[in-house]
Amino acid sequence: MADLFMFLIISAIIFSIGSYGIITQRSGIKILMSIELMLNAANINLVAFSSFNGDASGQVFALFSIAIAAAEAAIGFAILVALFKVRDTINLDNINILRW
Amino acid sequence: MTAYISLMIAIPLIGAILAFLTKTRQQARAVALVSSGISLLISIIMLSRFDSSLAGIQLDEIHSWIPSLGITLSFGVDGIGMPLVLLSCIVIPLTVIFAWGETKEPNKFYGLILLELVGVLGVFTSLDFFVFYIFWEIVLIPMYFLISIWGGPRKDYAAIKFFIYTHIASLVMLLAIFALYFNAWQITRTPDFNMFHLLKNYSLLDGWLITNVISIKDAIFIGLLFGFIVKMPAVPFHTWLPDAHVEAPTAGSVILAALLLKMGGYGLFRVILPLLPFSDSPGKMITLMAIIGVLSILYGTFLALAQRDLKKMVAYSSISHMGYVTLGAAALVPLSVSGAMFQQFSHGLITCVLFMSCGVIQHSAGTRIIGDLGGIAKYMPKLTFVMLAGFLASLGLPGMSGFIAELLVLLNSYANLPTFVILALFGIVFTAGYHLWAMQRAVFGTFNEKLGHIHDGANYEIASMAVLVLLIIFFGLYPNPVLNMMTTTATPLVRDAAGLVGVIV
Amino acid sequence: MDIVFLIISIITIISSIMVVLSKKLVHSAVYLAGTFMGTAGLFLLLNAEFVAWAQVLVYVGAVVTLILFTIMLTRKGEEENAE
Amino acid sequence: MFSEPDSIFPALIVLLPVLAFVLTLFLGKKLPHGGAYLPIAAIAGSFIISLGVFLEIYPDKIVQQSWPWFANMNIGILIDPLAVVMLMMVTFVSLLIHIYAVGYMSHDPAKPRYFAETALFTAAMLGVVLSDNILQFFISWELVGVCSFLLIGFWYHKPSAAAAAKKAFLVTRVGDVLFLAGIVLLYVNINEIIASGRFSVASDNYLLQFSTMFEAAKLIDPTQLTYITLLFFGGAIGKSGQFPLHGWLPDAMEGPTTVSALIHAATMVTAGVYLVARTFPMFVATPATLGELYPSFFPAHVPDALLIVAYIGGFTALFAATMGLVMNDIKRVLAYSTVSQLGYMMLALGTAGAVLGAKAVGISLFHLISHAFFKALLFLCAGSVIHAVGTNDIREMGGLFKKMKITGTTMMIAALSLAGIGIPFLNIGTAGFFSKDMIIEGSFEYGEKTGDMIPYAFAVIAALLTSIYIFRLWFMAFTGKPRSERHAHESPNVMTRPLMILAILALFFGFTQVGFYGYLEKNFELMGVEMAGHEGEAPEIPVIIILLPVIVGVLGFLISYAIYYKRWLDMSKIISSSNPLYKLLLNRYYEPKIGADIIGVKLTHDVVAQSGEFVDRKIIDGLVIDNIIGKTTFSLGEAARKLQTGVVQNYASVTLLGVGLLLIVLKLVGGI
Amino acid sequence: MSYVLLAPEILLTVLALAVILIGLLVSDKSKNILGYISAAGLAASLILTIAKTGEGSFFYNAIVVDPLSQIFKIIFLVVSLIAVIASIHYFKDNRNQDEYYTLILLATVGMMVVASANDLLALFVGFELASMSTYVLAGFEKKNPASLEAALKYFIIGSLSSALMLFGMSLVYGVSGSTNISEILTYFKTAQVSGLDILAMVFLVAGFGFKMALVPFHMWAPDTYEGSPTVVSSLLAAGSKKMGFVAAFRVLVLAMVAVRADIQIVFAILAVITMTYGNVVAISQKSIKRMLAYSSIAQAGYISLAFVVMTQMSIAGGVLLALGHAFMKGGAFIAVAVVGYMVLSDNKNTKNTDDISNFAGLGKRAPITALSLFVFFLALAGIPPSAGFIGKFVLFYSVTIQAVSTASTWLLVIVIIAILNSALSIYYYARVIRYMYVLPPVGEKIHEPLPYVIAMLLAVIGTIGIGLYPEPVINMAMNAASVLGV
Repeated sequence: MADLFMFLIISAIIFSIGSYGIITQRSGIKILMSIELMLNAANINLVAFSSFNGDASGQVFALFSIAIAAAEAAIGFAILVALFKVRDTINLDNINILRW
Repeated sequence: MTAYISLMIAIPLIGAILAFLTKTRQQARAVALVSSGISLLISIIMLSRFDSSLAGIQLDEIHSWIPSLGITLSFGVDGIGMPLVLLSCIVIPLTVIFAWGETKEPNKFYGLILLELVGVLGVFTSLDFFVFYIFWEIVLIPMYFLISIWGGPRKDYAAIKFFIYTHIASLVMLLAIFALYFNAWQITRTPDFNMFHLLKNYSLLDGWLITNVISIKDAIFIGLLFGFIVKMPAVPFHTWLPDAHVEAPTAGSVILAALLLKMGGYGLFRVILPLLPFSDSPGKMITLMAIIGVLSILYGTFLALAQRDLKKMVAYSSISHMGYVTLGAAALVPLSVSGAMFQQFSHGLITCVLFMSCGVIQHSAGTRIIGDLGGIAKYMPKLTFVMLAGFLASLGLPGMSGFIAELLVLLNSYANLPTFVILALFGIVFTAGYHLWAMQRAVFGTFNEKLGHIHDGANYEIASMAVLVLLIIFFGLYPNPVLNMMTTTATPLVRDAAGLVGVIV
Repeated sequence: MDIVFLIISIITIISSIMVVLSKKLVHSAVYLAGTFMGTAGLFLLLNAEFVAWAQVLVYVGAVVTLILFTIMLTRKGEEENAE
Repeated sequence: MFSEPDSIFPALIVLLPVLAFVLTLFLGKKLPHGGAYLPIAAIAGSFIISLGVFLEIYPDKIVQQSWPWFANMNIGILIDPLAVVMLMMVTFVSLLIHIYAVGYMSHDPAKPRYFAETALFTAAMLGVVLSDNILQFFISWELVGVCSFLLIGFWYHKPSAAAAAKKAFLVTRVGDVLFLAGIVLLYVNINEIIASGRFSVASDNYLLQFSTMFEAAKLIDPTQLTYITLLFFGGAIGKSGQFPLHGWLPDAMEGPTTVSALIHAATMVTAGVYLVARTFPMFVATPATLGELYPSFFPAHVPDALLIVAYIGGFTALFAATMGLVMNDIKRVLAYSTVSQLGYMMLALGTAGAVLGAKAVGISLFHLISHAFFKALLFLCAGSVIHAVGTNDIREMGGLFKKMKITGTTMMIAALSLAGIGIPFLNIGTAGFFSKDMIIEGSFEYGEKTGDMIPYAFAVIAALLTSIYIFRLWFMAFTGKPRSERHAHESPNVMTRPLMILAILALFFGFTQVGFYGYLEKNFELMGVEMAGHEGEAPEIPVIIILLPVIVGVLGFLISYAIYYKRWLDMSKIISSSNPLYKLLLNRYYEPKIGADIIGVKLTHDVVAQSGEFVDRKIIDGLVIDNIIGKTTFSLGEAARKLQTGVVQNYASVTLLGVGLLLIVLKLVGGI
Repeated sequence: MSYVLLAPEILLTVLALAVILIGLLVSDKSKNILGYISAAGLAASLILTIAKTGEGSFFYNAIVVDPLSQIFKIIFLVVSLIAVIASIHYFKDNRNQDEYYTLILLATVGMMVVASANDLLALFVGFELASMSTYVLAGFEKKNPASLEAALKYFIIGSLSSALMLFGMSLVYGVSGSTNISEILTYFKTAQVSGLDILAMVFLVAGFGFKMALVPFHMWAPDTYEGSPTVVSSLLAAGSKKMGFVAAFRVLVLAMVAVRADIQIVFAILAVITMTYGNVVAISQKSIKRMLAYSSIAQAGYISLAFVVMTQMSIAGGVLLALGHAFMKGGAFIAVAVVGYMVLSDNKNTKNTDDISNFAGLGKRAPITALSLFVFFLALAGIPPSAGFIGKFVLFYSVTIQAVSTASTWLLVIVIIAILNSALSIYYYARVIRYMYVLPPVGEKIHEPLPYVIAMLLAVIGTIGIGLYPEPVINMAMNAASVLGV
């Protein structure tokens, strides 16, 4: 079995990809997906630590976070849909009436 | 325990609230006059109860407030505070009378004036540093409004500049207060904001803030000094003053010059002088103060000479006159210090007359630019009379209170600060110069027909000015009622500084 | 075991890269599902079976479906891209 | 009655006119003649009290009263011979001038103000005279200055009057500041010798009393004493219009003529001389270092202060007389004459003081008083003339003697007195004859003893010029053809009576001289001050020296007679051509230009004050506060505001960038 | 272990569910009653919180009740109460009031959980509960693009921060082997510091910094405060922001212990940049809500000074300022809401209800609002006697004495910067005050709706009351700070 470090590396990579996605993407949906990636990376960490530490609380934490991430996704997409109804776009480059 | 002071502060506060709530001008000004009059009455009673031969705090009272920080509502007066209390209580009713004809939002106007009275009385009587600071800050707000509602064309700029400038100074002072408080706490391990306790423990401080550059003691000292001299104001931290004065309404200018500036001087006597002997480099600090004082005297004088606006000229003259306060305080001789205190009192009275004159002229002639006026004495004889008296008092005419103050400062400072006194003497001629020059061009000479029909000041205006002139003359001939208590207080104040004469540069 | 770990992790990483890089939203959604599945695999490797099941159920079953719906709801005309 | 220690009368001398001032000011409008009788009555009262005091204390008593005032100052009254003589002169002359003014000012609507101010003016001068300490002296002295400001600017609607008033106040103020500096220095020195235990005073309150000062003067560091006395003298220079602060005095003619009379004769200008006389023991006590240091320039053994007093006085006497020669304004001529005569008084104090000691005070004071009489007379006559012809310019007068016999006669008497005409050896002559003669003799004696004849030369030449200008004036005004359209007439009685009284005094006052000198010589002894008297016998004074003053006086008369009456010499050629000397004199040595325009306006206002204004408004306020601090903050705000682009990806970028930066900072700081 | 100590939370949770149930039952028109019910519930909860004594820990030490949690719960409840009272009028015609009040109550519960959390899990859950409720609340005006945009930005940056925070928590868990904060603290006290710890701390700082709106994690705040319904802005700025602080107090104090390195300098930099940025940018704002947002950022900068010196006094100061800020900022937003209402009643189609020009002559048009706003602004500027002054006083005081006692120049520099900032802030507050009292009014006097008035008066009483009699709250804050054991 691979050691803890490998899991941490994978998690870090996914976390970075998610960050990259948030910065570069224009579609609201893709940004949300990127956020999901980041949360997922954190979950990998939690479970990996839990497993290597032999402590169950990390897994519990991960479960909670999965649930919360799902709820968050629901809210996010709901906001996107609502916004789309009003603005007719989900391209975030154009959603900037609030600035300065 | 007597509660004169809290009563004296509370009544104008109640008056202010009532004034805000009144609907008509008549009610508002009546409330203002009555409540400030009661304060005046109380201050006179206090004066009669006050024993001029005792140096300590008298008529003190104490109420607990925030025990966890060691803050109490403690009030009391001594020779430093009592004259200024009296001055405040004299000036405010007269200002109310002077502004009897105010028509623009009179309820707010009189309310704010009463609030100013509350603020300055608090400053002059608080014995707790925290409370002192609170009153010190409260004073700013009504003045901000007085300038920005009733002010001239650039009132916004002036009001905000006044507010921010002096607020920064107060905050720096606050830092120094913190350090003092902390120091006292380290020694006694009990929280205590009592002013005298904090000041007493100053000498026990030790250490460097920036090694070999500035010690903690000096840093605290400079912080406090900064807080006070900005308020006074002293060159080079004076630039808020001309703007504020020029834009402020007459009543605002009067209060600003007569009372608010005095807060800075009060701080010098109350806080700076007890600390001075114990700072790490008293010689340097004294020199610093003396330089600031003389610089203010001369700079204010020359700048006044350059002004075309009568009111601005008077504003700069305030800077110049307040320079004597700094100089006298720096000299650390009982009589020079009491001279400086008396200068505060006297300038408070004199400057009122000057600003009121500017106000009457502005109101009547529609301009204050000296060059645009001319010969108004012809139509404003009553004003000319009191204004001339005020100007003469301001230039230090014997027989008027300003002379006694300046004389005491000059005579007694020379022993310790000879160079500075000689420099200050130079200013006297020019002081006379700008006063007379302004009078000559604005009031005397041929009447400028462009001014159209002008009329003399209203009776209530002239009356309040006349009362001030009488007071100026009274205290000029018989200064003892306030001077004695000042001298009594000043003597122990500088006792610690006796050994410093040698280190003064 | 190491090989399995390697394969799963490579799948996970590549799908996550494709989530960001692919042009079409639907493709991204599918790749996202792939990432989640891969993660679930990693969880299994870590002996966290329950978390792995939850991951599959919640993420693949709920979140990705939600995304697909959203894509559908916010589609403009015939274009699939929100570009 | 008057001189008891607790008598109220001495104080009344001052208080009566003060009371009159207040009453006249507020009630004057309702009273006839603008309330003129109030000050007249008050001053008459003062005069009577002064006279009473004099009679009681003569010959060897003084009155001293003192009360503590504020801090360590006292307020007090000192009436010694010096003071009582001054008191009588001031009250008397002032009284006459007040009476005269009832007529002179009868048409002026602002009479109450006038009489109130003159009453205060007199009171202030009496305060100067009565003071028993230098501070009170200074205070009264300043009040005198203010009153002169008010009175010179009485017709304030005239720009020239307002300007002259200001100039008078400011120029004398320069002297006042020196005086004040002297007081400061004195105060410090007295405190120092008290602190060092070498000196003690009965009470702190008596620190600045004259008697204390005189005692302390012996203990004060001599150099310091020289500074102190010279600073005092600086005050006297300002007040008495000595060179170089003489410029205000001729300009001060803008006020009503009665005011000029008051200022120039009885009060104000004499205060300077009185100051030097009052503090004379200190002047005498100064060391003679100048003579030691620069033996080739200065005579030996003359106290420095006295030397300088003598030279300034002598030079002023001559210098002012030259300008008096060419002035066309009748009052200006008299003004320069005043400056010149004050120079004589100073000269007397300096020269005679150096050789005769305390007697010099008598000599100077005698001239002061006789001058008061004839100069007041001259001014009142001038006022009468101006009243009659409505102009000040003597070129527009002429032939007035026929119409104004009384004025003409009295003015001639005054002129004779001013020129010092009299008969030597017989001791018959005008007041000026005696007084001036003593001064010139004194300066000769000084020259004899010290070998320094320059002051004497000043005095003699000035005497000649004095005679020329005053008779020029008289001839131009009263003789020749009338050059004015206006019908002149003699003034009313209320004006001519004072003229006659003054004329009598100008004629006969001189005969009191013997008693006068004797009385005043003892002045300082009575105060317990020992002064070195003059040593040895007075040198034999050659006949020619005794005759010389009269000779030059007569010579001057003859020159004027020749030029201005007989017109043997046509002056118009000289004056019309661009004679540089004439121009220089007419322009008053360019003193107004240099003093007022260049120093007063250009340098002080335009250069120093305006550059200060520039620094204040543009640099401190504009550049530092508004631009650097204010504008920078605003533009920073605007710039930072633009960072908020509204695009959420940027926000995310910033957030992540922040995380990265934090890591880097921690790496750098924490070293982890 | 008496669950009575958790009564306030339980009450609110039950109430939240009850509200949505009642909402189903009543007609659209009478949904207003829900506001009153919620307000009553919040008030009751507040009373319970204040009244209850004793401390305790629950759920395997995941939730604790101690003075620190107490004072922050009070803050959250007060802010919610104010917001709810104001909402009674603000949302009086909204058909979805049931959801609105439920969300607000849940958000409050979430914040309270954060205040009590002694476990990273509880902290995270509470955080997310509050965040998600407020995401929705921010976008509650579904027809208003600005509101939705605000919600979206809030959501995206919020989720990003959650991810960062979660990642950080996972690392903390990884190195310490526990999610319980007390245990983590014990671990860190002994363990060697590793690079992973630093990483974890930075992620946590980023996560909390988002809520606190510290620069550079603040970018969402101005947009969100501006776009959201004003009462929600009030909740966000005054309430949910403090959630970041309480979390930071609980966790980052630990971080300081953990890293032992000069993480203070990081906070010093953040604090200085934050306050300066907030104040400087606030100067040039035309929208009052945006200005208040930046002023919030600046206040966050001041409060962060507490982390810089980490003494009991400084944390007490931070808590006091947080408490004061809750009143002042909450009240200020409500006042802005009144102005919005006023402007809309002038003209239905006005877009910029919060433009500064609308405040002209407010002193005449809406005297109570103007006076309240005046009080709030002066308090925000730190003018005595007010809660803002007391907070700043204690805070600056603590930094100064630290500077003096350690002879630390840079601390002094920081406090001087703070002071200059404080003075600078007067500029923009005074600008609004000038509009209110100096400029002439542009319309008629309006009738100020009672709910707003009550809400504002509550805030005014809090602001001035603390200023006049700060003794009890200072004691509370000192107790709260003592919990952290610094």
